[in-house]
Amino acid sequence: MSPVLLAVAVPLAFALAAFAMRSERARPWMVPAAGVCQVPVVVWLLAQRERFAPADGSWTGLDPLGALLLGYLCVLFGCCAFYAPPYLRLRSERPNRVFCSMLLVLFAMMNFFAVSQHVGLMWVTIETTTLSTAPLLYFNRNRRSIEATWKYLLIGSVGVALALLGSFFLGYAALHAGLGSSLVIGDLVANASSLSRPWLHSAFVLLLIGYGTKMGLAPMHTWKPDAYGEAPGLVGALLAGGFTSCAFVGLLRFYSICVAAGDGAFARELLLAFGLLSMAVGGVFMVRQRDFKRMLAYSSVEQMGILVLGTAVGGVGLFGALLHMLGNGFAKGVLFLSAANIHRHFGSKSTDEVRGALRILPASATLFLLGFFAVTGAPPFALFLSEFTILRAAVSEQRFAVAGAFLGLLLLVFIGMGATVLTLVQGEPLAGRERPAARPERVQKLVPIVALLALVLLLGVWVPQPLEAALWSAARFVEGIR
Amino acid sequence: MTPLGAIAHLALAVLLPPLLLGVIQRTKARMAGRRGAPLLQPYYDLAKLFSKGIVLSRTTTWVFLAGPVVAVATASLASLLVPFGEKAAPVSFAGDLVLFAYLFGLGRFFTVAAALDTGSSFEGMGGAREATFSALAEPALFLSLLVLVIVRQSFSLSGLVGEDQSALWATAGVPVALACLSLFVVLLAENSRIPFDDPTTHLELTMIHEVMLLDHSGPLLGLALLGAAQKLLVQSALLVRIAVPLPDGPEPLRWAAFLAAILALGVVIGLVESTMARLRLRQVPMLLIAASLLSAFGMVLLVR
Amino acid sequence: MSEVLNPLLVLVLLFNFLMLGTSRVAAVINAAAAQGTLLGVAYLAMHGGSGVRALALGLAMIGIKGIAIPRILRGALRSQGIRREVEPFVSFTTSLLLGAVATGLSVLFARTLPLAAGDAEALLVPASLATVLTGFIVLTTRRKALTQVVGYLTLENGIFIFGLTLIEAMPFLVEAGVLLDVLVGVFVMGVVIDHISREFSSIQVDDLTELRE
Amino acid sequence: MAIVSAALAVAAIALAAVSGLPGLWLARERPAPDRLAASLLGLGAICAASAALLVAAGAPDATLALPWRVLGERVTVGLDGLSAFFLLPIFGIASLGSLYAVGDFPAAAHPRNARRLRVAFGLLASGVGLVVIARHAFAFLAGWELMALACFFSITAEDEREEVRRAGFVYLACTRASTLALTGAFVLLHSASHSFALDGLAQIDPATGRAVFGLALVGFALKAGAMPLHLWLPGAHAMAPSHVSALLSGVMIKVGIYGILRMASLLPPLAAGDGAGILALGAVSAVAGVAFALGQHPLKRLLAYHSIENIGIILMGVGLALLGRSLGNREVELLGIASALLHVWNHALFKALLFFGAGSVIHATGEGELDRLGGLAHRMPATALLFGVGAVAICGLPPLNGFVSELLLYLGLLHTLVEQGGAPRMLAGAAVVALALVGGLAAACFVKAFGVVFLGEPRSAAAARAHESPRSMLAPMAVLALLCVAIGVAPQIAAPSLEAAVRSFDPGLAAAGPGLREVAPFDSISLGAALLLGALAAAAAVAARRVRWPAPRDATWSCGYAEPSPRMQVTASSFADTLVGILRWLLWPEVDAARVAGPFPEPARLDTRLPDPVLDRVALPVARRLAEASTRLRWVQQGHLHAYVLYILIAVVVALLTTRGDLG
Repeated sequence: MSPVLLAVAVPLAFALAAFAMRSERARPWMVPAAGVCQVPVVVWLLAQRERFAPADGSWTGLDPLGALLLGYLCVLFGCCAFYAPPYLRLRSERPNRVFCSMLLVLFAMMNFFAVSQHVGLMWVTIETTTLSTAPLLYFNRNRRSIEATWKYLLIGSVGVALALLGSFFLGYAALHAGLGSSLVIGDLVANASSLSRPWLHSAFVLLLIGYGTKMGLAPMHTWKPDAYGEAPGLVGALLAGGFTSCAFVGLLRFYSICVAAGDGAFARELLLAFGLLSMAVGGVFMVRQRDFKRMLAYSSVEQMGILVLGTAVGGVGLFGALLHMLGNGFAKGVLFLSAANIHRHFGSKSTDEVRGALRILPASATLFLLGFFAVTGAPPFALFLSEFTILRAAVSEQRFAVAGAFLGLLLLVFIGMGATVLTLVQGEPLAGRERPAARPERVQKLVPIVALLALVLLLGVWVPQPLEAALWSAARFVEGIR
Repeated sequence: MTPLGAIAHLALAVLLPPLLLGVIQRTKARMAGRRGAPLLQPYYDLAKLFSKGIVLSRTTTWVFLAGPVVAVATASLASLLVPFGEKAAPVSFAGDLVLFAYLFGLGRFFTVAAALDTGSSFEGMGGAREATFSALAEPALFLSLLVLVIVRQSFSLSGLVGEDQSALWATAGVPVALACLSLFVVLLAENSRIPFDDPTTHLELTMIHEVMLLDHSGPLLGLALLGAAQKLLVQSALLVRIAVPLPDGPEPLRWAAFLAAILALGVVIGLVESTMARLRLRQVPMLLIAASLLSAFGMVLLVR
Repeated sequence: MSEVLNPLLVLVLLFNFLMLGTSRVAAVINAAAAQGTLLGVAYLAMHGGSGVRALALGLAMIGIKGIAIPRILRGALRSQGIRREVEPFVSFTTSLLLGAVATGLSVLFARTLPLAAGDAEALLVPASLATVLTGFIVLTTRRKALTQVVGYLTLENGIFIFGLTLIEAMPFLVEAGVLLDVLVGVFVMGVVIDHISREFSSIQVDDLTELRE
Repeated sequence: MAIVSAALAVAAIALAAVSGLPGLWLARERPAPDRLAASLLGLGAICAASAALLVAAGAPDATLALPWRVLGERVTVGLDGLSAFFLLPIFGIASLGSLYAVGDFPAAAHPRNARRLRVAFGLLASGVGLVVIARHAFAFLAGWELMALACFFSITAEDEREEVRRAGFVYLACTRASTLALTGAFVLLHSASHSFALDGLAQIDPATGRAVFGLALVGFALKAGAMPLHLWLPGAHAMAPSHVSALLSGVMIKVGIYGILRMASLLPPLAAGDGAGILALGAVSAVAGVAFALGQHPLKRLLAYHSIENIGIILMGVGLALLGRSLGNREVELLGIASALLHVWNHALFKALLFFGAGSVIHATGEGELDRLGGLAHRMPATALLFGVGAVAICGLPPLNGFVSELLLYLGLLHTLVEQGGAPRMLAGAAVVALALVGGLAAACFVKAFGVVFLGEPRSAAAARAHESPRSMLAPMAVLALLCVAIGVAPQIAAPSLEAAVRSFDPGLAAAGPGLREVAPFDSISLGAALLLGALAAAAAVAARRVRWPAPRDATWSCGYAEPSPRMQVTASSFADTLVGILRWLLWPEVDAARVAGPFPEPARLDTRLPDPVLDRVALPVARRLAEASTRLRWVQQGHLHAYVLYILIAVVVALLTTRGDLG
């Protein structure tokens, strides 16, 4: 058993403990407890990163991408987890056994994905992640949430099935080349140049679509607005921040095989097309969007577009994309959690009914607004830095049309999203909804959001040296510069 | 330019204007077959006004008083920028032509504001017309000055008037003629003469300048009228000095020639007023734009 | 090898068409179950002799795909009540035609992919792609939630056919994990369908369009 | 010495940034937090003024490396003549504005909005300050966005009003467009220079330089509000609280000018066509701005269009300077840059004064529509006098400050006309005419505004009940008015700052060629102003001697009409009617007029509106169309799971086909 699996075992143990626990009131505290206990483990693993680098043929290990993802997930979950107890206390009418344990399973599986080095193992973990999410989405137990769960399951399964086919194709590409039967990423990268091209290309297409479905790239994004719209805010934050990032990292691993095979250009064109399409779809569907949680979903679609676009541009752009992944995750956390506070108070997530949130929930609404500015890349938030970097890469690659389209789509997104967000937070509350928050808003429900916001801001003004090094080594790893 | 000369210049700028008005009125009377009032009648009128008391409207404020005061002050100062009989004006610097134009703008600002201060609909109407037409006259004025700037390569009024008018006419006769024509139109418009306005009409609805003075009385009315007459004189002087070459003789001869030319211009204005009808108000902008186009054409001729 | 495999694959293809042509939901489920069983058999035929693990996996495949999953689906069918027709958006003839076109395209596409020596003459790749496409056809043209699960199952079956080429590459644990995931996936779907039928009056996916723009 | 000045600037920015924060924890009802904010900003202004004075006195350019790295590069700020020149009005107007807010926008009267506004106002000032001292692309953009967002919150301080929210959103969209354009420019810059530092850029290749300048020009012109990129400006200025409007119009939009000047001075020399283009843009902006101002009825909206006009005048100066630089005509360059810079100050002074005056009127009457005001000079004499000073100044009339900068611009244009040939000459001629037209129209517009608001009889009950504003509002206005007079009478006091700014704009220009005081007739202007003041005093003395006080008072003579009513006065609409009619082809006014027919006509009313040419006629309709088009695309997401699966299938097939295409 590799020590890296400790990062999986800790949350899994907490999941079991939560499942076994009797007390409805104490159980939610298992979630932040797991988040806290995970920290030393991850710190230890990352500090000893060299030692745990994937050995030849090993199914698990910490490659630079995985290390980045593992650390990022730990921080994201660590912040979001503290939102669970106050949230579940408000929902005390509902048993939370399944919710808590599945939340922890989800976390465990995302960590598992981060340390997986085998194509098949990656597939299994991502599929398990999907399945463990289903009960979380269905937490509200109403018609809308069951519909969302169903669509999420089916579309996700179809996508994952395609990813499986792609994984098989990849294996066949190796087999065809007479490379034996290893499906370990490291081996595939090492032997990439002799992989069979037609199989590799088809495999990449299928993997892109499969993992792209999980990421929520257009046109495979259709589950996203439904799922994010109906999920509790906490789940939305973890899906939009964690789960999609896992899928993106998976995609990057396959992309690195393509690059190693000398077929980077082919993959880049595909990524570029999906990236621009996703940004456009996200932007267009945010225009006049009245449901603010669905709006967040489309924002996520657009952000995923930026991630693959940055990958497609390459070089510094990839660095930017990875930074963007972190920034987006934290910003989405801010948005989903503060949106959940607003949703909870108003009992609606439509701008037809929610107005003047700044007057009634000053703290949550301010955080929501700042989250909006962060996620749309206002300087000096982290997403500005990453978008700037991606743009820089596009310009230095002489792809001016891409850079222009990127800027134009960012404007579209800002205007589309801004209209909804401002309708929501500004103005007077509608008649009958002026009820102010009973007392100052609960601090427990604000602290995680503030922490996440601080992270987005911090990464924008100051990327710590180790993180910068980690981002660079991940970017170089993907592009095969060792 | 000695201080004494400047004072003399200023004195002329204050004292001469009524005479110019008298000349115009006399010309018009003669053309109409009347004997007309004495040449000095405007002086008598002013003297009478200055010795009267005033009645103020309850609506008015200090702005009402400022109107005539500013009009006289700005016109007097503007006169210092224009050479009369002397070779160069008492005050002259690069860009003084802008000051010249903007001084009248300042005067107009307060005249119109004083009109609005009364709250009377008629006076307000007159103010609106004054502001409208002078806004359109401004480009025409500048265009005609630009023609001269290009010819003379100088940015002051004294420089534009220059030393040697005959050379001016010889080198750029057509553009300068166009500019002078345009200046003449501007002069008529700025001073509310026929065909833009009839200073002697008695129908308030159609007036421009006079209607703004409906509520002024006594010394204030006198100041306002004096200011208007000064403006006419100063602008006439500029036109005269540009258009008419003064003899290259001793100082008194030049002054005499200047005075003669000014009075001749008064006659010309009188002739124009006698032979033309007042334009309909709607047609006034057309004429001003036409004047601008004349100068613009002159400028194109120069810089093409 | 291919003399055993090819007839099996032809059977698999036949079941595809059966699935597209039949009007009873139960028959569709049965076709998928039979397809799954065939896959297990094919697996055993190819690798059954290679060891205990392969044997166990082949049997598990038959057990899960041929028995367990169909049971779940039949249970769901029973709980839904009276309506047992497939209710497609397009006619059965069109479905069959689409299936034929999909099969043809699969053959064409498979030709462009170079094959390893051993698999060259087998129908493996075209059959796999055709089954995947059949799964898609069922998913996109059938109205009921339950039939859509069957479509997903067919999709998976197609992928497993391809997986037959890769037994050596796939570690046992992973293969087992994949299988288990499919089982759990279908189980969860069954649970969801159960809830849907409780929340909504009938299992018509058409009714599930409340979440829309 | 140098470090001191830069540190002072940083201190000013920090003080401004925190000025609103203490108020968050203090009681809402007390005036203390307002006063505290004003004091902190005042302290900031003192710091900024000392820094600017040091620079004007010859302190060398200072750069300060902050303990802050972005992507491995130290963030630096610096203070040179150009920065100091802009820093002074920024903090001056901001501190006066916060003092003004003590009276106009006290927390006690606006319990729900004042705290937020106080924070945003301080941040706005600090953001603007950061922009002008930033020497690193990232700090620049951070300041830029801080300014943009703080400004958004300042504009939407009274967000309970629908029109405020709408104006705020238009502003937000525009400012993001400008940020994105600037981002593009800085990205291009980085790809050429491989550094975020904003110096040593003169070596990059001229083609890239032009592209950078083009993109930056779009971003900066959007912020400056040059026609036709002004679409956010009228609404934002009209809807913001008055002291915010003053800061926006007086200071914030000038940052666009600062950016253009900074870029132009950093980049390799531009082509003559670029300068000419900016000159033309400025002329268009000036003429169109004043033309649209003529037809506006809300006072603050009218002032907003005048900001567009004045930005146009400033841009004409900037364009002239660039033209002069590329033509090698030092005098033209010097006059152009000096006029642009001085007009930046002047406009800050008189426009802030006017917005304060407008705010005072609105404070007193609750009414911002021209046609419902009138006669306020009786009840608000001080406001009337101070507004009058501002009105005369903005028209560029002597002896106030507006005249000085316009005169410099005229001189520069005349030099071009005389000394250059070809296209620049024609352009200069046209620009002179445009400037003259602008002067005439501005005078017409402001005599209208001043007259309709302060003179005559009150047109509404609200206007009749007006009261004079408190001293905390009048004092800032008085300071501004005095400065307007001071610069108008003695423009020499601005010369050291101007010279320092010119030095950092183009060191070569300052080193060789004529000095500012040789080219600009400051002494003659002083002489003219002194003579004018003397003449005014003399004429006033004559009038005072002749008039017997107290003069008898009676009703206005109304030509025999028996029952005049205030409603019979000339209104703003009727005053401007002829001019608007003449400019119909440009303005496209909307007129709702009932037909008056027959001997006994029904009561009829006339409404005229002047929709904004870009926002109301182009941007909003286009945006609406686009939004409708995008809602029409919603059919792809109608909840049908089958369709969703089909999309995936299509994606697979299309993507796979492209791979086949690859292989042939």
